[in-house]
Amino acid sequence: MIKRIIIIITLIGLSFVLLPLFLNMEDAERLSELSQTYVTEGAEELGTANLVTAVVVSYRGLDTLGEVAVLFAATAGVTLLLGTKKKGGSVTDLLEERRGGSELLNTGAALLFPVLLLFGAYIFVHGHLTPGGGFQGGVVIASAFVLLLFIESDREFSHSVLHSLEALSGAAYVLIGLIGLWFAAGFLDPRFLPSGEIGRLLSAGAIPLIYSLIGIKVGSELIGVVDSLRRRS
Amino acid sequence: MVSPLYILGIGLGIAFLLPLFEKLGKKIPRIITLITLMVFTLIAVSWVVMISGAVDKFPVIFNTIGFKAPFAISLQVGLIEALVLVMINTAALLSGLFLSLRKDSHWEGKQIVLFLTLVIGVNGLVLTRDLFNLFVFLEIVSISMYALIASNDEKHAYEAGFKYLIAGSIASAFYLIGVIYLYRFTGTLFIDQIVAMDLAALQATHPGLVFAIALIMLGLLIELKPFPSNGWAIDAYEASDPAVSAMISAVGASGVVFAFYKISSLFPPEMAEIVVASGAVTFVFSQLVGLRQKRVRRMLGYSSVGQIGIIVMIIGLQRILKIDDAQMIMSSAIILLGNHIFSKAGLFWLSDIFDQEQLRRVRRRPLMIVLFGVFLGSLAGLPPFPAFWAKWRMITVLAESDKLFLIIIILLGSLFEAGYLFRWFTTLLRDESDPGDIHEEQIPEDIPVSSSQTGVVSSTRALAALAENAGSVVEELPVLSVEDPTAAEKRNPVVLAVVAISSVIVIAAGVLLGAEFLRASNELLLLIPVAVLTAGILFDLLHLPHRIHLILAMAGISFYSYRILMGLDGIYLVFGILFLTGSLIQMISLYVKKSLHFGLIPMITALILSLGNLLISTTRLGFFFSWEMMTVLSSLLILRGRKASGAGLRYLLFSLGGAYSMLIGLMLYPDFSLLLQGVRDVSTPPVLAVFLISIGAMVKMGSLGLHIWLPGAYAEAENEISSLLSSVVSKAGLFLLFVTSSLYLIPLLPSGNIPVSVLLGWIGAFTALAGAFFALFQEDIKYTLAYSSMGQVGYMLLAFSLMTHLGWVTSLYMAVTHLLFKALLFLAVAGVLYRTKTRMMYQMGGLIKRMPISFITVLLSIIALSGVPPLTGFGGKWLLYTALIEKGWYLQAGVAMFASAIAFLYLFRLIHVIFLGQLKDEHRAMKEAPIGFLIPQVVGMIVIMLFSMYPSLLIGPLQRAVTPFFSESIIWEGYTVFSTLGYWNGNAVMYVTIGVFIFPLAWLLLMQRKHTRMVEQFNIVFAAERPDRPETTHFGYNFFAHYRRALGMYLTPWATRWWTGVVTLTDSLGGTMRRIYTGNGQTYAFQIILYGTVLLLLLRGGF
Amino acid sequence: MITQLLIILGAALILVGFWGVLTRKHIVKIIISFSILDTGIHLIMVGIGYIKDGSAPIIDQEMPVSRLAGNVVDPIPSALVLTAIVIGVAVTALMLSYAVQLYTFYKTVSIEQIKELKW
Amino acid sequence: MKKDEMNEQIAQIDKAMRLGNEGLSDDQKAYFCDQRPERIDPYHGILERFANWARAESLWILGFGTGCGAIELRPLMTSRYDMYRYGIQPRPTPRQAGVFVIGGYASVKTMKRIVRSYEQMQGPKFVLGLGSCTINGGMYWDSYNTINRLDHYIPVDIYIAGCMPRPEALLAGFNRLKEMIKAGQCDGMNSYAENFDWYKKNQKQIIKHWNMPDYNW
Amino acid sequence: MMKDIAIKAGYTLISLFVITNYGLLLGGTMARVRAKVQGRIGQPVWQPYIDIIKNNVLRTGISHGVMFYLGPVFRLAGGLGTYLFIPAVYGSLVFANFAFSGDLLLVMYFIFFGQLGMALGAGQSGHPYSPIGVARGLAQMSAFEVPFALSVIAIAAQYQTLSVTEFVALQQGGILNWIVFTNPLATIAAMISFLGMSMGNPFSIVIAPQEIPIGPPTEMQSSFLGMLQTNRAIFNGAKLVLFMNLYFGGATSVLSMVVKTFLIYLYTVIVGASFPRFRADQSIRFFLGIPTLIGIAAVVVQMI
Repeated sequence: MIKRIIIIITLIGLSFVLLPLFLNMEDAERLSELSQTYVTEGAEELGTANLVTAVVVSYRGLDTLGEVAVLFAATAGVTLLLGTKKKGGSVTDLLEERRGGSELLNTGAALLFPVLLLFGAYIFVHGHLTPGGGFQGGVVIASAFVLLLFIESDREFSHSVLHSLEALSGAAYVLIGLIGLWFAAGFLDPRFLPSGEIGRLLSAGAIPLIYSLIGIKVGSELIGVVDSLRRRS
Repeated sequence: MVSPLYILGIGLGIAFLLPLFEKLGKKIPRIITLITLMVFTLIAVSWVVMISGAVDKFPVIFNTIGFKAPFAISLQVGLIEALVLVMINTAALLSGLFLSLRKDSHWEGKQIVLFLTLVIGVNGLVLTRDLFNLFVFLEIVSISMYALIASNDEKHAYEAGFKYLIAGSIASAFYLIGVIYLYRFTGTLFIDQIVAMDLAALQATHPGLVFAIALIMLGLLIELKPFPSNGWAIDAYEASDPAVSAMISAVGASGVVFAFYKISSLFPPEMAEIVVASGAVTFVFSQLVGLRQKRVRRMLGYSSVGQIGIIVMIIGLQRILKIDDAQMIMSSAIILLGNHIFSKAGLFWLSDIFDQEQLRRVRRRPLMIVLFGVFLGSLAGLPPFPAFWAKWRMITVLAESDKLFLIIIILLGSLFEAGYLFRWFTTLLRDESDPGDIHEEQIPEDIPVSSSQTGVVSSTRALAALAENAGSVVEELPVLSVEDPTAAEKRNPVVLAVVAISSVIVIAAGVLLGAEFLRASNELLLLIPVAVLTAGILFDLLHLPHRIHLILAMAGISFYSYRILMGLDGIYLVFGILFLTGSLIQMISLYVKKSLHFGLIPMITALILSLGNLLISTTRLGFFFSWEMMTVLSSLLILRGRKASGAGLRYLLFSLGGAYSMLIGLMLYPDFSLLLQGVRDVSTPPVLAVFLISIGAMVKMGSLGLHIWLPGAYAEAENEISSLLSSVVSKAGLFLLFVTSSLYLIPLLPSGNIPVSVLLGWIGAFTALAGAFFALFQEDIKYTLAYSSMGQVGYMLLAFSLMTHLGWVTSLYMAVTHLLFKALLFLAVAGVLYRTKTRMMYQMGGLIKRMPISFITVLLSIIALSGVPPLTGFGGKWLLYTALIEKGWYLQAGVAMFASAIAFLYLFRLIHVIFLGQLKDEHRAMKEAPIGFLIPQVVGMIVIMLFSMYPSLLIGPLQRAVTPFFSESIIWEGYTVFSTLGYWNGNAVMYVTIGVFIFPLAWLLLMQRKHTRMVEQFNIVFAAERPDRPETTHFGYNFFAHYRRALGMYLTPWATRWWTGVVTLTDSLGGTMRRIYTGNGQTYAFQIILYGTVLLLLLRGGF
Repeated sequence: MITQLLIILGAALILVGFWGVLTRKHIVKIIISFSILDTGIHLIMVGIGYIKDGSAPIIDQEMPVSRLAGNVVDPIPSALVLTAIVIGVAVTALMLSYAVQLYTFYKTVSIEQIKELKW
Repeated sequence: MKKDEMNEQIAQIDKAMRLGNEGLSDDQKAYFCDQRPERIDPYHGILERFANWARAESLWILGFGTGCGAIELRPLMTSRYDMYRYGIQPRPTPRQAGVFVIGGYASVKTMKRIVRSYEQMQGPKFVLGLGSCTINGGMYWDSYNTINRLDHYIPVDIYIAGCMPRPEALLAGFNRLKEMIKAGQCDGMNSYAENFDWYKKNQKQIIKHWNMPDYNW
Repeated sequence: MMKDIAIKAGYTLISLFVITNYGLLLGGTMARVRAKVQGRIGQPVWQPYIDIIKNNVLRTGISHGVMFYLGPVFRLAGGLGTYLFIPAVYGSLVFANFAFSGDLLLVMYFIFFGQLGMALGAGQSGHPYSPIGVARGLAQMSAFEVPFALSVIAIAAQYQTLSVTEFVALQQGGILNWIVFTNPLATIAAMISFLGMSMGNPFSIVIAPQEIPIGPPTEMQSSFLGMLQTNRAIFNGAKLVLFMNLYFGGATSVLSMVVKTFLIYLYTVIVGASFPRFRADQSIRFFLGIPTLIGIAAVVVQMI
């Protein structure tokens, strides 16, 4: 009980100290200088309709590369943690037996699976035009596979395919970055491809390409994560 | 110039592709990763080379995408980034090599991937200039670390990893909140742009600004494991694979440190102060807690945390200090960081090799010892390693800005750290027979002694808890009593080579830095001991024959002495002869040893050269460097003794404590360099400085209260080393006193005219008395001699503190003569021990017939030492009492006389119990000591006789050496020396003595020419019985039992108890402190949040 | 107004997250608390990016390039939050894996019983 | 060659001069001097007479009470008898004593001590047999544990008969001893050396456990 | 030059001859005095001469080794040296001895010379009682040195000299100039330690005749013992002369020397005859107690 009181006091103290951050935060009237520039010149410079994508993939492209790396490292970590040759033994024997999916689920999933795949692909291909992008698309694709797992929990995914997809798409992403460095203004510069007309699918230089690669990579990584967790449980 | 983007781009590309490479072959990823790391290193090196060619063109900003900085994320490469990256990538490369080369290496698959992402992340942390990008890289680093911890598939690793995750998540939450608000307030994420803004003005419009910065700071600070919210990190160090711990500690932490440095330019001053406080607290308390730690990896964890703490402190400081100072101190931070990276990694690796080979001791593994020594020494900040120079610079800067408290904090923490690190070292070095502590007084079974009679003055009894703990440091490692043959199979020299590279880097960096630091004052010569040591160790590793090595060393020292002594005069020349010639003669005795004694000659040589360097150093740095070198080398030499682990550790700690105390004193009194050059009365020093400097000197001299290291160190070291230490090295303290002499004239109390020297004088007098008393009751001959040295040095201190011409002449005279007698005694005793194989005096006896020359040596030296005319020792006593009475120090004179009477007692006991009395059966076939021992003895005896006959030979030059400081107080008329009180004619005394000796001798020869029968040892009247055994007939044990009965109760080892108390207190403080590390991840989380809250509250200035 | 609302909401979620982290014993609940905490932070980020009466910074018929300035929300926080979310997912995945492993070794999900390493 | 022969001869003589010390085990032999006692010629003429006078005027008694008669020695030190005025005084160690007063009967047990102490005194040394027991065993003549004739074991210079003799008799005995010394009649030391084997044989008959050297230097 | 040396040698011999005979006779006389105290007649005054002669003319002797042999030599050399470094009679060329070689400190430390040699000789005898005696003697010595040293320091401070000759010179001109009157505290301290120095009762544990038969010289006999006895006379004389010089105005003639030293010695004999014996630890504690305090008081008086 005392512990809780101390915790409460501490949290109150923390929020008290941080009150200047939380209170009196009115809506900003205008953009910051930086975003102002992005907003006013981003479309022109990069040819993306979705300015967030412009920021994500190009202006702050290094963040995104890092983000991909984070996810990649996390996937590697999950695989390392939940890999096959472990001392601790399985959790499965500690849990009650699992049942298979119900009829409703099975049918629904089978129906949804291709739709979801398509939808995911759509999202990342159109990342520069509409809300969404590589990550979102990748997640949708991964969720399609999760659905499959709901139906059949013992389903095996081909690891070599997953790994190859992940590795090749990642490497291709980096390669594109380097091409930007060599043939355009800088690392990850998508403008080595023509920027095209705003609003078209094939526009914004290499951004759609990058987002597609990210989508594939994220998708396969998330599938890998989910698969690893499933294998252990 | 290679773009840093290649590091990130290519690195990540390869990381992504590694799983594919693995399909080509198991080893391929390893090779590719190693090549990648090597490329990273080379790139970083190329930057350093380029930048150092054109410093003003840097730092260079590299943009991504092709937009200028605020619009796109940019990377910056400057000298500091390049240097840090060289260090980090080199360490990573070595780590990779270690991981792939070690026995049963399982370095494959995801581990390699995560290793690579970790390195890339750290590179990114160092390079990026964008706050949010920093966050991304921080997460890459963290996630890689979280996962790597788990690569050690043990339950504890998972536990630790999870706690690490919790802590890291909270930290990143703080950071993220901070970043977004900072963006809100400033409109940008580009650090340089924010720095360029007028933050104070911004603060006025946005009161939350400071908290946004604080949250960012906090996020990174928590990643840097501040005390006390760092239990999770220490768990991780302990539980993960040592090679991973090495990576986390060396590479991971370094990246975060650099990131912290980067954002530190945002800190307002009050925040910087909080950071300083946090770093200082972390440094001291981590080391304090480490003291109690017995599990090696955890101990290294505490050390890591502490090391990072001090760097954090510096980062805070550089925001507070003036710009020049800030740069200075930042350079020391970089040095410390590098030092930490390589040594800590090295230690973690070594601990892994230990596990692999199932080792417990390294006594027979020279290379291991060297590696351990290098890493521990560099962590502890001993010279010549980089950390020494860094700390020096830091302390200089702090002293200039009057931050005494921080200096004390730093030194205290360093002392703690040296304490536990070297406790580990001594435990590793310990011989199988070594009980850890100095061994207890032995009670013979055939002599009944009631328990009340023993142990009263046994200073070995209550000895420090430190040494006690030393026994258990490595108990948790696999036990392997003696290094068995199978252990040899487990050896893996390739891995050691990797570790060795790390140590070479550390040494090279240290030497280069030393050269850099010393070049300014033109004192490059001071680095000679380091060079000699390195070369010597190499010779030893290559098995150069002992005697050749010895001859080389002696030739080198002779040459050096010749060069040095030519340039000295006055007191310096006296000490020069004392240090160099005295040691050189004693080195002859090393000739007796036949086989290689690893490290012996290099260390002795370097020690002697360091002593010599004390004389020629002209600056504080040079002096302190040589002083520390001397300290370290002598403690390493002591550690060579078979049972010296406890003693060596105690010596090291006391010496370091003394040296640090002296250092603070020197810092408080910047005119020191002038003092060294003989200029007096420069300015009035603070009393504190005077005390601290004198404590430094008195520790070395083993003055009363600070002496408890002394008996063990002198006794447990090898014999030749005991001799060198007590006769030569202890005089270094005296030298320090002499060169700082003018300090001791200032008043003891602010009001009043009693100078500090009076206090020193009393300490000296009582040291003399206590030394004599302690020596009186020892059974162990080396303890007797050790305490005797303590007492004799006490006389010198007393004489020095007189601050008169005669006093100084006395002090120097005693220093020279004590060198002679004590060296002779130790050497003769060394010969005896060499033959008898025991140190207990009562186990010897009757050796006069077996070792007549040694007997004569001992006889001469004890006559001289006790001050009996006609030998030269009387001169010392005569000078001393005359000087004391002239000055009016009557009571001190009384104490000194009492001490000298007691000295007579133990000296008689020494000679009697060893050489007279009953010869033991086992010594019946014994021979005289080896010739190597005898030659220096004979030389010494001749010198003693010469000085006895012609005291002016010695007193004259000393008088001239002292004359520049005081007006003459003694005059010579022929052979007679006159003081204002009395006179002494050594020459006449000698002749009269010879005369009165010859007369009865002739008479006896005449009367006894008839039937005098030489009889054997049992032909004694024994109450009409016959003696049974020599052991029961020899009166040697508890020789002065009645004295003990009369005065034993006053001989309680107060000093020992006091220091034991101090150690126990410190220890239990550490023990209490570490209770906060409950092991519960949730508690750790709470600690972090509480810590953050408290810091924020502090920043806000309370509620 | 909306910013303030989002921030208050985010701060509340952060506190809830901290509360959960500090008081829940169940490891998975702690992980969920972290997710809540993250969500709170993300909310704040989004809130800070809000511009009065702004809409999404996407160019389409209603929002031609010329109208963009002043009428769209700040794209930077959106970009950042995107990254932050992904990182949060990564950390959560890792945490869950740890939870699984801890359970196999310690046979418990209570964080109070996983404290063999201490002092 | 010659030198070798000479050395050999010397070695032989040396060996002859050495005692067997059979009572000692081999490892103990080195503890003790194994030289045989030798006859030492007195000075000549006036020198010897002066020496004898000095010896007689400075009689130092070994204060070792071997038997019940020793009780009669104590009164001599008191004011009543005051032996000091005759130059007689007790010494605590045989090394410094010149006169050995055998205080009554010598038992088998004390015999060993008597022999040892006697041999450790420096010559010329004198033995004073106190009481009848030293002459013929006295009232203990047929005891299993006493010896009857002291001078079979060590040379005795003078006997004082009586059981016990009074202190006055002792003083008289001392005075008689003085006269004898002055006259050069007391040379027990040399006779012991000359008849060493005989004395030793007798002693060893009594002392069965002979755990000391044959001559206690 | 040679002539000077020859004259000096002659003077030395005379001086030694006088002190030896005086010492022996003093010993004999004091034995008589002691006997009188006990109601006896006592030994003849010349008995010491006879004893020494007898010991020297003994026919046999044994030696335990070189140090045993040299021990008595050291002892006697110590006695002779101590005496020779003290001016026995003030103003007398013959009895000035070798006082020019050193001052009081030399004398104080030269005392150790003989003691050390004797201790070594005794040690080599291999007899356990010898070192026991030595240990006691040394312990007692170290204890009585303290009040004596303090006393010497006090008078040195008072007169600002350490030269014995100077001390005597400064005490000339009337009995009230004697240090015993000018500095009674120092004198008391010194005279108490003199009791220890002369090793009579109550400080005679060193030679406890039955417990450890006579202590250090247990094994000494024949000429060795003779030499020790000679030394005892000379050394005694030397100490007496020293104390006389330091505290009782010295002597201007042989006669006054005889009278003064006789009285000083008489004092120790009377004390010795009246007290039983201290154990070693008791005497250590005794000397480090009251006498030391008196000595400190004497010094402190000089300091203020």
